[in-house]
Amino acid sequence: MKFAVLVFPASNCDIDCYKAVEDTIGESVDYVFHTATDLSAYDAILVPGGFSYGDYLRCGAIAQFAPVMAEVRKAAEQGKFILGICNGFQILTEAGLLPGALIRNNSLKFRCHQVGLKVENTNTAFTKDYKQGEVIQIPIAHGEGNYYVDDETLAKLKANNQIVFRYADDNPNGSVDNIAGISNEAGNIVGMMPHPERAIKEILGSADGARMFTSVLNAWRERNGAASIR
Amino acid sequence: MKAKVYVTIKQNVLDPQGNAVQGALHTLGFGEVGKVRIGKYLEIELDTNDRAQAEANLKTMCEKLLANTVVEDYRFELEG
Amino acid sequence: MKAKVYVTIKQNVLDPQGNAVQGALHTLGFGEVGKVRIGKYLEIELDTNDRAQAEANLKTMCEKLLANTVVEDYRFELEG
Amino acid sequence: MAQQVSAKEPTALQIAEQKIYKQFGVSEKEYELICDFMGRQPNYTEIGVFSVMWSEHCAYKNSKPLLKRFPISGPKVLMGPGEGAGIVDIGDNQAVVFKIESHNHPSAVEPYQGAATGVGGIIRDIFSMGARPVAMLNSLRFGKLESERVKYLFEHVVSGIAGYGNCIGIPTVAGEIMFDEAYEGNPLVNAMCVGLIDHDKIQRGVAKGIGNPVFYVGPATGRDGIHGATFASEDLTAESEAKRSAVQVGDPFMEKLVMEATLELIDSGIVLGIQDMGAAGLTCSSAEMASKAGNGMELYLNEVPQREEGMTAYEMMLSESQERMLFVCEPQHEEQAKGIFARWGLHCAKVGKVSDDGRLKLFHKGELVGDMPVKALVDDCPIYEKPSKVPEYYLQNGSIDTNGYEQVLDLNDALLKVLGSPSLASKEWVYNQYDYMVRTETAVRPGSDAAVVTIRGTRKGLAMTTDCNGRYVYLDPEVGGRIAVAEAGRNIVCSGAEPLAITDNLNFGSPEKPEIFWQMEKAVDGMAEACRVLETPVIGGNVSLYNENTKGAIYPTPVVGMVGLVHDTDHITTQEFKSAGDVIFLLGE
Ligand SMILES: Nc1ncnc2c1ncn2[C@@H]1O[C@H](COP(=O)(O)OP(=O)(O)O)[C@@H](O)[C@H]1O
Repeated sequence: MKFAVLVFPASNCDIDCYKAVEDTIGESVDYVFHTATDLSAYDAILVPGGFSYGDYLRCGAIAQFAPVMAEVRKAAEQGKFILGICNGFQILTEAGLLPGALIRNNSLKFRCHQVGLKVENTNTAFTKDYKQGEVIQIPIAHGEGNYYVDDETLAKLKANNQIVFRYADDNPNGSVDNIAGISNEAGNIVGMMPHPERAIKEILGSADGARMFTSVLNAWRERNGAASIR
Repeated sequence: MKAKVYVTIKQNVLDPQGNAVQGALHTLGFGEVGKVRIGKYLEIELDTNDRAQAEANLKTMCEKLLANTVVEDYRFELEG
Repeated sequence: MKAKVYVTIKQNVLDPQGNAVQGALHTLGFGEVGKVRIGKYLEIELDTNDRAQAEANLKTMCEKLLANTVVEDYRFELEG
Repeated sequence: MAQQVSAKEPTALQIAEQKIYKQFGVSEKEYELICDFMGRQPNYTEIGVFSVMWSEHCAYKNSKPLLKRFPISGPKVLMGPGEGAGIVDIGDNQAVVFKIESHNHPSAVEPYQGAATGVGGIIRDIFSMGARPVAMLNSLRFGKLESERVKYLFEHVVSGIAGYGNCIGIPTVAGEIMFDEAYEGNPLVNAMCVGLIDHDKIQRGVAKGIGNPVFYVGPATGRDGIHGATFASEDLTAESEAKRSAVQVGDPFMEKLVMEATLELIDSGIVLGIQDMGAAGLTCSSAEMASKAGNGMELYLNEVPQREEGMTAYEMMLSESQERMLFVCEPQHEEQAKGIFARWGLHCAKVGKVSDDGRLKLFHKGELVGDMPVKALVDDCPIYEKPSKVPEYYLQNGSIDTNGYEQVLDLNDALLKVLGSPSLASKEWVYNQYDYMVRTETAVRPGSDAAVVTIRGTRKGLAMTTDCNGRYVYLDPEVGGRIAVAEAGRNIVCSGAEPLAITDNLNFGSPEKPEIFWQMEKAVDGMAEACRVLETPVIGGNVSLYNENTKGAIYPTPVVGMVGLVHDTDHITTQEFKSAGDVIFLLGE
């Protein structure tokens, strides 16, 4: 399986995503620059956290126009696996690949700490290896992670089972319905504010994020008829 | 030409910053302060004389980049 | 009454955000875009009928809280 | 336009006759010396350049004799004081690079930008050595948390540090904060950066090779942070108000790009010398790079990217616009270098060349507008041995009978008071605003003793801490200085690491006052002694003097930043009690 980690100007969790793929599933992974115009070689695309374009104007606003995003849209249509983490989630919503918007934390402060996340949907490519309703420990680090959708879209998200993660305890940013992560209707695209790539081994405080990577590998193997790992 | 663009948060979307400022103004003793909404104000210099084209382009700039229409409204004025 | 407050970055102070947006607009093909400056726009409801007092208070609000006068300028309009 | 502005600059003769140099902090004696070195009276640009090069900040003219008392070498020290940052060997061809720096005054004026640009500046010091920054620390002091102003400063300094560090993607892993009325009006904002480097990648700020081109990278130069003194005595007309130097604004997005591009450039092996433009921007970097190579430099100021119109030579040389670097390579590598920067969306401008005459020559609009001997600028600033005097308070304190204090009877109440004081209370509110996990190497987070950052591909880690209790240093500078180093050492050891070396930031009041100079002297002696005993040499640091307000000086606050090596991540130890029933020991008396 081949992973692409996108690199926008001032992405800064690109290295962490790269290391997480190496350390959890050991599959092949490349950095792909924002100027790239071909993603056909990749099975999964990770849109990492950071402050693309300084997060100026709005988080993810400028990144949505990078040349590579046209390829990301193509990949999305082809059903390839796409995970947007933190700034990556913001970029995917700005680009219209996921519904809603991320606005400023209601505390108006950047917040960095571990949170409990309830796994609401194990049917996505990235959450297969979790148990429904399980609470996992994953850190957040964001200033604008307050997920907003209007009531109508929220109802749709619920009806289609697109809410992937909810904050289990305190909601750290004021998001609608405690939402921490969502998927598209097909379940091949997931966006989330917490950072699973920061929770892949005990020395980092939690290893609960590792299963997002094993999940997508298994999803890919199922799709391609190979045996899954556990 | 010069454009002034106003990007405001939609009425039904929460504006935590506006609320915080309202609270702070009350603390400072300005009890008369009601709702506070905080948006963006952009001044953009445009090197063109074609007003109609400038308006059309500004609209595109706003829709595509300057405002996120999921949560924000925008309007603009052209001067000069 | 309603006040509209404009907070802008002082002329010779660097506006990294404005620069980034300028760059993005160029990339989007809007070559006519010159300097972009990004500031804040606030709408404040005021529960008072005393215009003079409202103006005086707004000035204080701006100086104390709404603008950082070391790097920002402000101006406001009163309506209603 | 430009002519008009420069026409307003006083002439060399006016500078001499009206003693205008005094506004730049240049004394009469120093002015005479400058004239001697120049062989004539300096013009406005030249006196400006001299004044910053001969300032305490660049020349350490009041502190150099003291800094000499520090032990600066050791078997593992690869680079001691003198470059952007010091370097210590950690084995396997790797080394750790670190330095601390203050941004006290800018933070008092504009706390968010002051703190942010302080962080940006120290990061540049690290990556301009060729090192990848891996962690940030800070040390903060504020007045009592009761006044609105202090709360404002505190809140905005913290968000400035967070804003810059979080964006650029370097984890802020440790720090310390104290509140005391001694810092009312004089907050201290010291930032430290730690980087990792391979031995063969170490860079120096040298302008090597006569005739080689000199390049400028980073955003355009504006009238940011130019010596405020210049305008202090001018009547504030609307025009002069508009020209007044602006507060420096940090752009972490830009710095991230400059950092990645610079590291890539260094990796390519074509850089001969590189230095960041920190305090006194173009002036300091060009003069120091030329001096270290024993060469001269010519700068063509028309080529300097400019953000504002009509900038004068003086303004360009003294601007402190952020995120800029200067480097030298051979002419045949110009295109390669430009290509690397272009990939990161950056422009790199050829602004000068290395010369053989030992002079810093400035050309603007086809004219030679400045011509100064490099050696005089960098090495010949007079060094002062200030008089020192034991302060009255110290003598009086010596005779206090501490047994005479009332005994504390209500221990519960006392404990609650201590725990409730802002200086001791949990700092979670602060560090939860810092991204301390990015890079996914943070093994020990803020809240324990020293932070620990692991080194990928090895079993090793780096432990780091900043410490100083200014009140102890005030009560007894020598003992307090020792305590600062010892506390840092204990923090490092308790986290499972072997202390390697320190960097320090000497924050004091005015050295013109003999009592303050005495504090400096004694504190340095105490620190130096502790460093010798712990075998942690001082590999770099910074000095911030004149931290005074109308009520007097701050507590003498020589902040110590120490780094230690964790030999095996299994040795990492954290502070908290682990499980009920474990035995508790007390070590020491
Ligand atoms: N308090 C100090 N302790 C040890 N070294 C110091 C101290 N202050 C300054 N130095 C060293 O003096 C050298 C000269 O500093 P310089 O490069 O001019 O300073 P800066 O980079 O702060 O402008 C630096 O290597 C610095 O580490």
